[in-house]
Amino acid sequence: MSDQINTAAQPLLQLRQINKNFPGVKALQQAQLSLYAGEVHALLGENGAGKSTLVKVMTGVLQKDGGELLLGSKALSFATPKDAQQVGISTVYQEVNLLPNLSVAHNLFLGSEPKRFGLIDKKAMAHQARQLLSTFGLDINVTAPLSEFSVAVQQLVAIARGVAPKRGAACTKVLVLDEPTASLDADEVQTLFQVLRQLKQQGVAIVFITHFLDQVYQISDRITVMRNGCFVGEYHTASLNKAELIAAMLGKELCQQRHQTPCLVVEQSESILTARQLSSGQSVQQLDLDLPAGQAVGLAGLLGSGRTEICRLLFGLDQADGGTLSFAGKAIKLSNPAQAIALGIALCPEDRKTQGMIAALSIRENISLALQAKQGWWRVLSKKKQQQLADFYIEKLQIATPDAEKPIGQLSGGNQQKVILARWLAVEPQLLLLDEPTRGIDIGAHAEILQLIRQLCQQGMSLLVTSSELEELTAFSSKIVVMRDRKKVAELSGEDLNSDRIMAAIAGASV
Amino acid sequence: GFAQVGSESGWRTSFSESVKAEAKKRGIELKFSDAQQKQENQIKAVRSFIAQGVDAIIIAPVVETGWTPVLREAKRARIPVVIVDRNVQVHDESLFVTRIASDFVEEGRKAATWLMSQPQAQQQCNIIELQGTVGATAAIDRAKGFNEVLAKHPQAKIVRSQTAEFTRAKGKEVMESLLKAEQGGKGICALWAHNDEMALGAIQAIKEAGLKPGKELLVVSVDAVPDYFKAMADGDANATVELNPHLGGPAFDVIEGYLKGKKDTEKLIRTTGDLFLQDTAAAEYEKRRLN
Amino acid sequence: MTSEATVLNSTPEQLKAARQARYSPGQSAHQFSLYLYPLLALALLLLVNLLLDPQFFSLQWQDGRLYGPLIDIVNRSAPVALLAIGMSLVIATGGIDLSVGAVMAICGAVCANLLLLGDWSIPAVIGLAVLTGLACGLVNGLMVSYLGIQPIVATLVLMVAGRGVAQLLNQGQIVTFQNPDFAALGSGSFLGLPVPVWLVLLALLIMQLLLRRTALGLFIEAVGCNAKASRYLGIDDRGIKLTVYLLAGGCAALAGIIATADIQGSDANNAGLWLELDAILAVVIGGAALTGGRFSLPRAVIGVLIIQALSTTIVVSGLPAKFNLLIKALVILLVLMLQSELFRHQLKSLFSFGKLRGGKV
Amino acid sequence: MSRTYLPLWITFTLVLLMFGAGASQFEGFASLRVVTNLISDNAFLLVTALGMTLVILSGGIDLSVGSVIALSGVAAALLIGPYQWHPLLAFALILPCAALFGAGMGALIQYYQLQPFIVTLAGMFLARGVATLLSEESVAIEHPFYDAVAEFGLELPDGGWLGATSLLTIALVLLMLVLTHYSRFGSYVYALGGNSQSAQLMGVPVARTTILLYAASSMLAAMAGIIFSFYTYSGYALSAVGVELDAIAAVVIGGTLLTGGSGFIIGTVLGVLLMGLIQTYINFDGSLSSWWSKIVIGGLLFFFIALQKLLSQQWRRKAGGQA
Ligand SMILES: Nc1ncnc2c1ncn2[C@@H]1O[C@H](COP(=O)(O)OP(=O)(O)OP(=O)(O)O)[C@@H](O)[C@H]1O
Ligand SMILES: Nc1ncnc2c1ncn2[C@@H]1O[C@H](COP(=O)(O)OP(=O)(O)OP(=O)(O)O)[C@@H](O)[C@H]1O
Ligand SMILES: [Mg+2]
Ligand SMILES: [Mg+2]
Repeated sequence: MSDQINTAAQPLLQLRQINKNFPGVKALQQAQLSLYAGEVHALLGENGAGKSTLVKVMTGVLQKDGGELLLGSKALSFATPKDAQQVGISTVYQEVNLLPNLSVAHNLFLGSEPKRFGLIDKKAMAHQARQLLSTFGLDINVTAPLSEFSVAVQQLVAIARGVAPKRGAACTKVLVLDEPTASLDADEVQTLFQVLRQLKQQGVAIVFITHFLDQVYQISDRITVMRNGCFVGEYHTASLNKAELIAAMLGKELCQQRHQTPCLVVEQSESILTARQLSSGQSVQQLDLDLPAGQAVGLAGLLGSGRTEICRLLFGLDQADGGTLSFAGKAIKLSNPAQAIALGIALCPEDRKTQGMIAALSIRENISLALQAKQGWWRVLSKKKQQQLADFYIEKLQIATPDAEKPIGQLSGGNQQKVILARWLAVEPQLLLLDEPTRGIDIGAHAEILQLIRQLCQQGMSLLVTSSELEELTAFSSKIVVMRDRKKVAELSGEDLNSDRIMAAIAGASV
Repeated sequence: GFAQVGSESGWRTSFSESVKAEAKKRGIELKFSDAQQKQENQIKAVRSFIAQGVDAIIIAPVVETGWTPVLREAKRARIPVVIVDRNVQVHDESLFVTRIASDFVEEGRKAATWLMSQPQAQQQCNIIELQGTVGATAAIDRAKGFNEVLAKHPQAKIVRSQTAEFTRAKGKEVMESLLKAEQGGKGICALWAHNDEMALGAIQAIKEAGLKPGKELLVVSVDAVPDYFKAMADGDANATVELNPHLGGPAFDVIEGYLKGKKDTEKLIRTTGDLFLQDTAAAEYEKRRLN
Repeated sequence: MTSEATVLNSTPEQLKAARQARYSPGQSAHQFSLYLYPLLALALLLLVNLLLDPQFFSLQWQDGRLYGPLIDIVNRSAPVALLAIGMSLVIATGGIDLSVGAVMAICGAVCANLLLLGDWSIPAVIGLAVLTGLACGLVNGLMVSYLGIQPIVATLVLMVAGRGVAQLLNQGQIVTFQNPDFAALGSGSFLGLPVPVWLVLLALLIMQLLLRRTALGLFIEAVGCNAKASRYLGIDDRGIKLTVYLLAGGCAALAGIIATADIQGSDANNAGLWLELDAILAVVIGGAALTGGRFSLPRAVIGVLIIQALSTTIVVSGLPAKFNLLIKALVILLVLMLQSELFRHQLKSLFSFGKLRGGKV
Repeated sequence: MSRTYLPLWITFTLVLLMFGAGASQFEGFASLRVVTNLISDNAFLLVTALGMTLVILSGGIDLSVGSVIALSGVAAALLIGPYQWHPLLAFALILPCAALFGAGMGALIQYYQLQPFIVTLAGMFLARGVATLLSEESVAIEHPFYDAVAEFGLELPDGGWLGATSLLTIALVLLMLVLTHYSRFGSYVYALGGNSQSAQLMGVPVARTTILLYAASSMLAAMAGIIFSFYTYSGYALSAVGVELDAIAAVVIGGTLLTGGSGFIIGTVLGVLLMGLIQTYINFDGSLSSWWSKIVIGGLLFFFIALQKLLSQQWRRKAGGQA
């Protein structure tokens, strides 16, 4: 693999001795990165290591405080992202940074719309959009506003925009992907890799950030590891094994604890929540579901299979229009989240940016808010109590922050996710619905979270966990419900509980 | 159709009411429109009167300028127009039947003349002026008239002049500050306010500053609203120039005459009210309160 | 081509040390500068006044109360300060309330008419006026939170219609009354300070307790910052929105009472006219974002003081009235710019550049 | 019926409803004259609202428009009157100056990260302050050019008359329609309203767009001021007070979201027509006292907004059920 890259040649893009400070944080200290044409370069590190910041410095979103950026042998500096795009650096940022109010097609081509007589040709634009998306196996209504689609679809659209040919700019030389696969399924990931390989052939240098090490080994040629804002090392993928890589990232070895026993399996434990023939408009159809008390149940399925919808329904965000639902032995009807929370049901939503974070508030406030809301506005959690909660979870989940007063909006993506998760763990509900809880969380914290989930189960909490990562699901679930096309197609438990069986059930439709 | 300015003051409301009452008395069907102090609304109103085909239009204009196009339109539709209260500036006098206008400049003159005739004003006399809304015709013209007379009396001088936007609350607030800026009002001989409301507010401020309005400090203004008569009767204020709100009668007279064929009305009928002083105030207050 | 900068396996102590070297805690909250610049602007304005009138800072004891230009500024700020307190909350939820001026007028009209009827005790009159204000707030709140109408139009409706209602109550006249007890609410004094000032302090205290000693303030900020996420948290975002408009209505009622008591009459057309803009301005000068989120009542009150000090300065300055708006515009821009970090930076570099040159010469 | 255009159709229906109500009650209401009056009476408001739509679409707001109308009117009147300029020359000076003024506000908003509401509020004070400085008194305009323009127009049956200013307004509407919905600048405006940070990351020239946007709004307001001067043959520093609120209300009634990113030019046109109709209705009625007319205006406004809201919710629910 490694001899594909002509290491003697000059790097296409080089970042040297980059420094970047935020108030209270030295985000980058002497960070560096060199990119060659035609390689996939994985940029790895813990949450808060500074990966996204490096990317932002490289693409003109942030201005560096020190160091230099060389394109070929020319020192450059970009004042705006547009400048970077002009010289052929195309970027997909970590959070989906698109415009929810515009149509999918418009999002894809904003700034380089096809024109006729000097005016935007909407028909041609829609046509081109459909073509572009079909390379990603996506067949959606491109004239609908982007906000109507799930995070995963939005993520795909963002990627498609990243690889789309740009008008009026140099052709793409560098493609930067900041955690593009965080909310994608195995299938989409493969399609994405297909596209990346094609681009690589064309000589595009690709920066690829992820927390999935398997994907690193699948696609990347070289790896740069960062820790605490510093450069740790640059390696050929082929010559670095997984344990070494983890050690480089965390600065220590991680004792592998995966594939332990799931939550203590009390066979025939009573079910805390029972749904019978539950439906809601088009989104969930005739669902029968039993969630046993004190156990974790996994929810698997492809993109758009209706997993998120089930969670929304059980949390009172959508109203059921048929069927029955009972919780802790009593029949219930939910019409808003507050009711669900009062009963002891909590949902950690999938889209942290719009449904989770309260960006301007501090970590402390974000963590204690749900508990506070449950208690009611007049019984205030003392600041000391809030502080304790925050400190506990900052320590426990290794949230990278100077202190608990930092606004959550200024954290790195993975750390934001940890805060949101901490918020719901702090409530200690009877039933916790987690929709993609580990999106963008690094492997160190990942292990910690699985541990925590297991602990909670032991204390009697029930969980329903949605995840696109099957390994993770099998790690703690006592039962896995498989969804396809908004219907439950299988329920696996005991012996059947392994990735292969789940895959088979998910794929069932095409067989 | 009657296009009124709005209802920004008690005076204005009495004016509207008197026109309505007059119309009722004469059995005229009156379309009333309130422009909320905006000329554009007034023009719209006049144009919709034209569209409805009313027999005559009375306009109490917000400002003097800007009436040419719409008056032309009325003329084209052969609807006679009478301008009341404020003046209008148009080149072509045939656009309207007549103007029944108050003369703001004259009001200012009257107020000043009275003030200058007072014994206190014979020596050095420092005056505080509370202006109306910046840019309002009434404010500009009253100040003009007042200053005209003042120019002939070198011993008198306006030392402070600030707008209080024709309102009582502002009158009080501005007066409060001005008095402090003038060493607590020492050496001020008179207050000249562009309307009674401001004067009434200012009177309160003067009292709170520990001075005696009407005695240590003469108060003169324009409008003659009932509350001001009360203040005069109590000795807190000295004089006001009446602004006659009963313009409805003459306007209907002209219109009725015009519709009967009398086309040679004078183009300008001036109405300036009288100056009222403390002596008649109590009686006037009783009379006006009942109205 | 493989290079390594740091040792792979480090001890936990080393790891911790590396982290600590990167983070310096305590920097996240800089409350200090949030207060610094509004206060600085206020101080500057007062200084200008002192230059215009050397006796500006003088205070006298007269008729059992303090008396002087400074007291005037504080006293005159009272109605807008009350409005700004309510407006802060509304703005914190990302809304805006244009109707507060009209609500002032309505409540003033209610007071004046009740007093004219005679047989109403002062507390009853105040109580009814406040109820009226709350009712107006309720109307706004229902429109915004339950009908989902955009705040600016929802409150515009009451801004237009409310003044009509007030005039209807007064039949277009200025209703005056003689009631020294009620008038004392506007122009009386207590322990040396004007009653309106006490009212504002009281309102500020109660609100501050209500908002900061309970979680209400936090909920308001959460809703303003991200209403959807708040709903997912179990916060009743509609209820919160309704509450802030109610509170704003109540504050406007108090402001209306003060304004009415002050001139011993209710002027339906002019009471509170355009004061909503002053209140919004004050809240923003106090550093709040109109998109919602963090709020601070004390800072909003400082904003009000700045605006009032400015109007006093204009009156005292003796410049012709036609310059008023121009001066106001320029000062506001300056105050706003002072709060912009970039501008401060530019000022600083300009200053140091001057110093550098001065050093060379 | 497509869901994106639903609010437009509902507003359109409401406009027809209002017109129907007027026509059934008052004689002379259902005439072409009333319709053309509606356009010419509200021409300046409409032109202002067009600029306002652009600004609101971007997530901003422009409170200075009313004052800019007054300022440009006064400036035009002074240049044409005392200074004896030809009107066209005067306009050629005023429009770029207004654009510069708007660009200044845009630059403050963009570079110093100040809030549009406040910057434009200061702009409002500033423009009116300058206008009063130029002339406290209203200045009449007398010029053959004005008379010539007043004569120019389209004669329609039934007393209808589309004057030069109405035609200009219609042309401006069409221009803005194309600019907003079919030009790259228009997409950038929507992008800013959607999420300015994302827009920045997607390579939208945020600074340039913001500045252009406010420049356009001020320039349109100045244009409205000129139209207003044709309407009144004068310039007056106190004219057009509160027009900014009317314009905002019209834009919002037209279905544009104040948070930005969603709305249509046609919606604004309908919003202006609806507000104009309410006023015409009240003028035709003519029996309301000052205060009752305010209450009725507020009430009708509320009625229509609430109806619009309920209808679109109802529709959406039904559509959701069927899909
Ligand atoms: N706008 C900001 N203001 C203050 N601090 C910031 C800001 N953006 C990032 N930081 C800080 O800089 C550090 C690096 O963040 P960065 O987003 O680069 O991490 P990351 O490596 O991308 O992590 P993740 O894997 O979680 O995405 C973090 O400690 C974060 O809190
Ligand atoms: N491949 C797709 N094609 C068309 N629409 C899709 C697709 N994927 C998702 N959607 C849209 O996204 C909506 C959300 O689906 P939902 O979030 O329930 O799926 P999910 O099973 O949670 O999957 P994920 O969270 O991985 O997106 C669906 O209602 C659908 O309209
Ligand atoms: Mg990141
Ligand atoms: Mg999902």
